[in-house]
Amino acid sequence: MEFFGLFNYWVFIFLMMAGFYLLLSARNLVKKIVGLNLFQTSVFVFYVSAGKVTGGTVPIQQEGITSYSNPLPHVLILTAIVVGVASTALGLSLILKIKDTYGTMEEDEIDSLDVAT
Amino acid sequence: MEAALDVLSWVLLLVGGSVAVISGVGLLRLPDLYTRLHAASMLDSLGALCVFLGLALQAESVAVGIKLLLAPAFLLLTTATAAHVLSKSARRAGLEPLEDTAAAPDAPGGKD
Amino acid sequence: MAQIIDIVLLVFLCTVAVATVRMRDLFGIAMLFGIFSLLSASVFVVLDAGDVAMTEAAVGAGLTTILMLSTLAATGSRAHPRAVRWKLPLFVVTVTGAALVYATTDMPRFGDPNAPVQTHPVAKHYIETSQEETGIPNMVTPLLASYRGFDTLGETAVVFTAGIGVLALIGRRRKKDGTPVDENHGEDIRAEHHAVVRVVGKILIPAILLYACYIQAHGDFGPGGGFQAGVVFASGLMLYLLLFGVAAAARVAPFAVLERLIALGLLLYGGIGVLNMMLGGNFLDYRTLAENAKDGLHYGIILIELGVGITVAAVVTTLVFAFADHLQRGPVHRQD
Amino acid sequence: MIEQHAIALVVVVPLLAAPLCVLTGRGRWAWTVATAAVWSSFALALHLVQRVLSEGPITYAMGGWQPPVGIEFRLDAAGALVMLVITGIATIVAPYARKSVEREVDDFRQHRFYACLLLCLCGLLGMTITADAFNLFVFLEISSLSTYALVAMGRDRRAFTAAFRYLLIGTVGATFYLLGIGFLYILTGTLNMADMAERLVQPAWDGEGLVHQTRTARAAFAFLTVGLSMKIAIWPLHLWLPNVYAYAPSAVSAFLSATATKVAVLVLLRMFYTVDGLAAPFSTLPVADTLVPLAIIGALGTSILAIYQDDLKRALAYSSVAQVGYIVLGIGLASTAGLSASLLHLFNHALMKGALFCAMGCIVYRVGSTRINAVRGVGRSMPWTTAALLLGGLSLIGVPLTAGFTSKWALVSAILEQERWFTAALMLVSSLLAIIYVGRIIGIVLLSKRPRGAPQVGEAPAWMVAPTLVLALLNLYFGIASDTSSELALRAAQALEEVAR
Repeated sequence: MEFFGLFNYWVFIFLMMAGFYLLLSARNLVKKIVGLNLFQTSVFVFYVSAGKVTGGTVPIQQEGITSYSNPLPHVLILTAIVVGVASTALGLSLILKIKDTYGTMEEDEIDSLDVAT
Repeated sequence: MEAALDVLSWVLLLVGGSVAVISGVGLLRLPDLYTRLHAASMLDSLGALCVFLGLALQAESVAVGIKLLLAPAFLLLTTATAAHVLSKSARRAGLEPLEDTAAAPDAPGGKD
Repeated sequence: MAQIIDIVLLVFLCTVAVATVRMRDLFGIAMLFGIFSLLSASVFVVLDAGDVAMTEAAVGAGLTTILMLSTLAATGSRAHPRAVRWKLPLFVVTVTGAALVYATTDMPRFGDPNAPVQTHPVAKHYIETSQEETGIPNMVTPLLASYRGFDTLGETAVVFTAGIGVLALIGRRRKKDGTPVDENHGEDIRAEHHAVVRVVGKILIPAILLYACYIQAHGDFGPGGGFQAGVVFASGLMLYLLLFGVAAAARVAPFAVLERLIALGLLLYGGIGVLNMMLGGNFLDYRTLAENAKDGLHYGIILIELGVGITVAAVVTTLVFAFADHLQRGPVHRQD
Repeated sequence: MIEQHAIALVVVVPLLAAPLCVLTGRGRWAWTVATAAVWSSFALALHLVQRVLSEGPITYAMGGWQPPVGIEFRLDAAGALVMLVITGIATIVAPYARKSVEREVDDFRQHRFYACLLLCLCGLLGMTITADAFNLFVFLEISSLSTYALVAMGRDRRAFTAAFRYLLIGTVGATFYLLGIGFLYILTGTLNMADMAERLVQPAWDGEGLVHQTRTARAAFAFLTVGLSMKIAIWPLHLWLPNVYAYAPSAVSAFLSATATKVAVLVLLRMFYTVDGLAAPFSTLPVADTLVPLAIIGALGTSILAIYQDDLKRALAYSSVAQVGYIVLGIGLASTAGLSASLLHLFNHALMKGALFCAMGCIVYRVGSTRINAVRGVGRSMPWTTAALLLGGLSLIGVPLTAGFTSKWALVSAILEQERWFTAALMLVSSLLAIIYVGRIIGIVLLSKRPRGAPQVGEAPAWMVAPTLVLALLNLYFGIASDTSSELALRAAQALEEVAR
């Protein structure tokens, strides 16, 4: 159990880093956005797992239940998820504009086009 | 009576579960999109239907039971329509159904 | 049992994450991200976070994937195959990951009931005292809407910004009746008019809208509330768009109306706060709304959830309509 | 009512004015709403600053829930200083934006532009005032998202790529911040900064040492620092900044360059001093040893880059990174003198960069670009703009009698106090570099001849020139009457350190 307690967090860290790697290594802008989302979603799972109590239940008042998981991380992550999708939407519409004006969404091609002008 | 219902519910749940697994296998093993759609839509709906019916028999109250019956009703409607639209657009995109499954380019386990 | 489910889900998550990193086809990546998001929604359920799971499923798996796919429909789905930069990214990722693992070694174990998160008086207050103060069984709702209502106001403002920002970026100049000035007929993106799809759509759309209202109202007792309801409501309108095309959808919900609704929802939320000030309380102190503090809280929460619902529904609809409109317009190679 | 709720209203007024702007649906009306909101926000801020300086910190419980259950607003002298800068600059930029935006942004987008500008202001103010670590994240995202949208409304297509890169880096920075806060929350169970600070010096959950000595706490502060450094644009995390400032609409460049990075600096200071009750990052993490070299390299490197830019706005943007280096340098000294010098420079830099970017906007209004070939010699026919450019430039170099001089002087004395001769020498070298790039800008705009065939231009409209000149003259005012600003900076530094004790 002791080991499992940290193991759970480590899996989330692995997921975060997979997303972060995709964000850093990809040259395609859509890929970067996907990487960013993977990264953020994993951070959210990490957060919520901090509020979990072994043997606790969903934080909805019911008779006969005394142990609830902490609802605060849930509320924070609700906010964070919505914020995340807001930035994704803006990012994707920027990609649309970039594709419109440059005709590509590959980072290095954009750079070479910028140097040319 | 109670025991009979319980047995029936368990039978439904098990059948539903196995059908879902078979549908998963089918999705992997069948050769092209059209055949796979059979596994993904028909078998999946059947599996889900069985599971939901089994759960409805276990429901504590009538309200929960009705909700559990509403879900498969919508599921039947949407899965079938989705499969219909999917195959239609695949056809429009120019994907031809396989005539001879034995000569499939991707034998089981191959690429899609 | 829960642990087995947990492990299975984590294995799935890791597989999908690795596949996403390795995949080249962008449509595939977007779909894999949708799956990843849906899997994490299941993890949220295992972690007892019903509201979060619902939001992640609706917003992460649903909306984000739709937006990605419609972007790809406009931009093409093939990433150029070329040498991948991996040295520096791998280095950065390894260092960051190592720092994170280092951080966890001194952390309370997963699920520890004696962790500071669980023992701090705030957690007790939210779990125990909130019942007496609000009488709402779902603890997430009063916490979201009242104790941390100011956060949620900020969150609504973020959603507002996204809606207005996207309109500012890819919105078009429109005439009074809502038709675009630079009429540019691209291919209509709707599915072919076909009896099956249309009939099923007509059955489903009212059901979806009704369900959205149910979620909106049900937030006090179970997972639900303005955000989830807004997204579900918008999904009904999205279905309409898919069936009948952008032009018809924009007649049902014109951009000008949507933009004003976005603003009205936020104004309703903030207006409640200002009203509270006028009634002698602090900003967003709903207890001033009625003689009985509990009733006041209840009214306040219902009203601000409504504001959130309006803004979110309008923004999500705007996002999807704007992306679809952009897609229909086709590539425009001009600098504006 | 206003007296009691002023601290909430200063944020709420721009927040609610933004949807009103959208409702008007027309650029001109939206401008009226925005200006009214910004000015009332400034009036409230002035009132608050006065109260903070005479009565001490003001607190406010959102929703009537006492912290740590609810969200708390808390304004101290440090917050007051930054709030004054933000609202003040916004007050000057608002009238400036009227003509500038008419020229640079499509008419059917203008009302959205003002809504985003108000939200940006609201987000920055919220970050300054809030005492809740997560609430800060929400405001950070409000200001960031509106900034992305604002930048992307620039006329050049490079505005889109600049905004996109900023979005990626900004979101990663915000997520790092979120992770840092998450660790602190896991360690303390609370999100209120003061409460966190109290719990960080208590024994850890497993009884081994104090909470702030745990590995988790150290990593938390490391993540907070890196995340916020991306927002502050500390070298080498500054790569997003030059293009963002260069290709954003003029009014946005002026507003952002004077405010955005400043607020991030304040947040970093809050994390170091308020949240960690003992200012422990300075002892448990090599913060000072990292920040000082990074600041110096950044100041030197980007000053050199500023000399070689062929776009004047970009040159100024690089200079901003260099100036941020000075601010960070003061923080890295970890002394009261360094901190107050840093805060003073934060204040003064807002004035000079505001004036310079406003002047650039006037040139853009007439010429349409700030590329060297386009602007050669325009200064002769734009006397007022050139005067503002000159004043701002002199202040940037740090010529006596300008605001820039007082803060650089304070910074050098703070460095010499610790007898870091080499650091001081390097700082002077980077000041010399500033003479070169400012001299080059003045030379191009004023001294060189307008090329044959280039269109002759007149002075920019009074709506733009007047605010520009006000900002430029403020540089002079705070250079001569430097006691006011130095006093304010000192009070702010003390307020930060007071909490830490």
